Amino acid sequence: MRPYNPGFVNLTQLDLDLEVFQGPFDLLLALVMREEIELAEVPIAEIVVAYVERAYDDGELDLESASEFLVLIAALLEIKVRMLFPGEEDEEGDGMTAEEAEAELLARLLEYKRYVAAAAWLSGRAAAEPRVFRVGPAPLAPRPQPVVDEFSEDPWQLQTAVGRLLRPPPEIDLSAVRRRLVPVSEFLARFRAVLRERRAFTFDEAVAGLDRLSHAAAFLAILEMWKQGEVQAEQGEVFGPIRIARRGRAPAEEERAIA
Amino acid sequence: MSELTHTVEALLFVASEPLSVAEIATLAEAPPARVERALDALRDHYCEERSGVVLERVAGGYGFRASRETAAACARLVNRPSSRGLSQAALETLAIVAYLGPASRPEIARIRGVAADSAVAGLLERGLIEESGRGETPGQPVLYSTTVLFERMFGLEEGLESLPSLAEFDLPEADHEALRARLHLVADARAGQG
Amino acid sequence: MSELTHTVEALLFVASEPLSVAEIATLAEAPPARVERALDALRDHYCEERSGVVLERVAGGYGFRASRETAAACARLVNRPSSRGLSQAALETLAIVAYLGPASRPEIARIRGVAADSAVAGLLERGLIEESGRGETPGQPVLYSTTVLFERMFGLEEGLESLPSLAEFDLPEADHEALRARLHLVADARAGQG
Repeated sequence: MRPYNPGFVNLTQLDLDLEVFQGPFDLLLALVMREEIELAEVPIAEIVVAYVERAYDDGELDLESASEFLVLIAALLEIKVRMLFPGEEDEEGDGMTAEEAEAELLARLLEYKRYVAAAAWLSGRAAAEPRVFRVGPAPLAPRPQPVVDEFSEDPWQLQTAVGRLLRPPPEIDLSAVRRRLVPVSEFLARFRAVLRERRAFTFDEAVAGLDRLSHAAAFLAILEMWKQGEVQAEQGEVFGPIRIARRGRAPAEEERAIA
Repeated sequence: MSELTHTVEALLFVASEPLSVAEIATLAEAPPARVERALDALRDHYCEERSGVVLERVAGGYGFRASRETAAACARLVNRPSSRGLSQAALETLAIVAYLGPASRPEIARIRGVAADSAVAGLLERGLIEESGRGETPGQPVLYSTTVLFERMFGLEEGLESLPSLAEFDLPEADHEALRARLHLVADARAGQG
Repeated sequence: MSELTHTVEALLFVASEPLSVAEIATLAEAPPARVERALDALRDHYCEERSGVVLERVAGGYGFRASRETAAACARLVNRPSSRGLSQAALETLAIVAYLGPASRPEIARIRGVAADSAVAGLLERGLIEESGRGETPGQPVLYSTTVLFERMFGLEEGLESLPSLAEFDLPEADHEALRARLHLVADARAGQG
C-alpha cells in the first residue's frame, strides 16, 4: 500500500486523460485547468505504465498515437525538470520576467485553443454528412490531347524519383539515445544502499560532480522513495540543503524501479 | 432539358474538380446568366431523394457527389481514407493551414507546441494539403495550403470563405481570466517548491 | 427510381473505372439480376438526346460518358493546359510507370508506401499516363502506361528506350523484372522500419 498523498493524480483520471492528450500544449492546458495538479507530483513512470498497459489491453499499438505519446512524455519530463531546477533556466532564458513569460504563455494557449475549436468545427462538419465523390477524370471521358511544350521537362527527374525509391532507408542510429540515458533505477539502488549504512544524507553530497540530467534523475529517485514511504526529506529554508533520511522499515521491493 | 443544360451536365460529370460558373460559361460558350439557369434546372433534378447523385455548390463551384442514401455503398468503392480517420493532431494542423495558409511547418509547430512533421506528412498523403511555394523567412521553409479536395470533403460551399471567422472560436473573455488565474496558481506552486 | 437504382447510379458516377455487374452487386449488396434491371432503367434514362451523360457498356463493364452533343465542350475542358507543375508524388508515380512499364494502382501504392489514387488521377487527367489493359493478379487491376504525350514532354525521342540509365543502381538497362524486385524489396524494408 502506498501512503496517501493528496498531491498525487488519481491514476484512473490520468488514464481518461491520456485519450485526449495530443500534444504538449494540450497537456499543459489540462494540467493548468486542473488546479490540484502540481507537476512535480505527477508520477511520470506511472503514466507510461498506464499507457503501455492500455496499449496491451487494446491488443494493438497505433504507431501515430505511440509517437505522439512519446513526444508528450518527453515534454512532460522537460517541464518537470525545469520545475525541479528553476534557477538554471534564467541564465539560458531570454531575460523574460515571470509576468512576461506568463503573459506569453497565456497568449499562446489562447491562440492554440482557437485552433482546437476550429478543428472540432471541421470534425463536426465532416461527420454531419459523408461526402463521396470521384477524384480524377471520369472513366470514359475523352482523353486529353493538350498542347504541351515539347522537352519542357527534364527526364533526369524521373531517374531521381526512381532513385529515391531504390535507396534502402538508413539504419536508425540509436547511439545518441544511449548516451543521454539517465537511469533513475541506478540512483534508487545507490540511495537504498547508502541508507542501509547511514541514517541520512544530503542531496548535494549525493549528486556532487554530476551533470544536470543526473541531478534530475537523482531527484526523481528521491521522489519515488518518498512516495514509497522509504525516506523523508527535509529542507530548512528555500534553496537550503535537502536532507534525506531513512524512514521506518527497509523497502521489501528494491527492484521496483521507475523510469 | 435544353442543349445547354446537357452540356453543363456533361462538363460537371467529366471534370475532376468542381467548376465555377465562369469556367462553365467559357467551356460551354454561353453567357453566365444562362449557365446559372441551367445549373438551377440541374440542381432541381440532381437532388437528395430524387437521384442517387446530387449536384452541390462546393469549393466556389459546382460538383456532383453521391447522395446521402448511397454514400455508404460508394464509400466502399472509393476506398479513400475518409475525413473520419483524421487524428486530433491532423485536424488541428489542417485547421491551422486552412486559416493561416500558406503556412510552414515551423509556424504550425509554434502554434501546436509540438513538431508537425507527421501530421503534415499524413495530410499531404491524403491530398488535403499541398505545397504552395516557399516562405521568405530564413531557411525558406516550404509553405502548405489546403486543396480543393479539402474543401469538397468538408463541404465548404465557397471554399475557404465558408470557414467561420476565427474570432468565433475565441474563448470568452471571462474564461481568459480564469485561465490566467490558473496559470498564476501553477506559477505560485512552482515558486513555492523552489 | 428504386433505391437500388440510385445506388447503382451513384456508384457509376463515383467510380474511376468502369464497373462490372458483379462488382456493382457486391458494392450495392444486391443480387446481380436486380442490378441488371437497375442498369436497364438507368440506360433508358441516361441516353443520347435525353441527357448530357450517357450510360455505356464497355469491355470492363458499365460507365458513364459525355453525350455526343456535348463532345466539343468536353474536349475544351480536358484539353485545358495545366498550369500546375508535377508534384513529388506525381513524379514518383510517373517514374514507376515509365521504368516498369504497365503498372497497377496497387503496385504503385506498394512501391511508394502510400495510396496512389490522387497521383494516378492527376496524371490521367494530364494525359501523361493511360489505361493499357488489365493485370493477371487477383482482382485484375487496371494497368497504366505512359503516353506519347509524356514522351514529348520529357523529350524522349526514342520513346521509353531513352529514359536515363539506372546503371548507377547496378540495374541493367530495360530489365523490368530486376527493377521491380528491387523496388519491392526496398519498399518492404521501408515498411518494416515504419
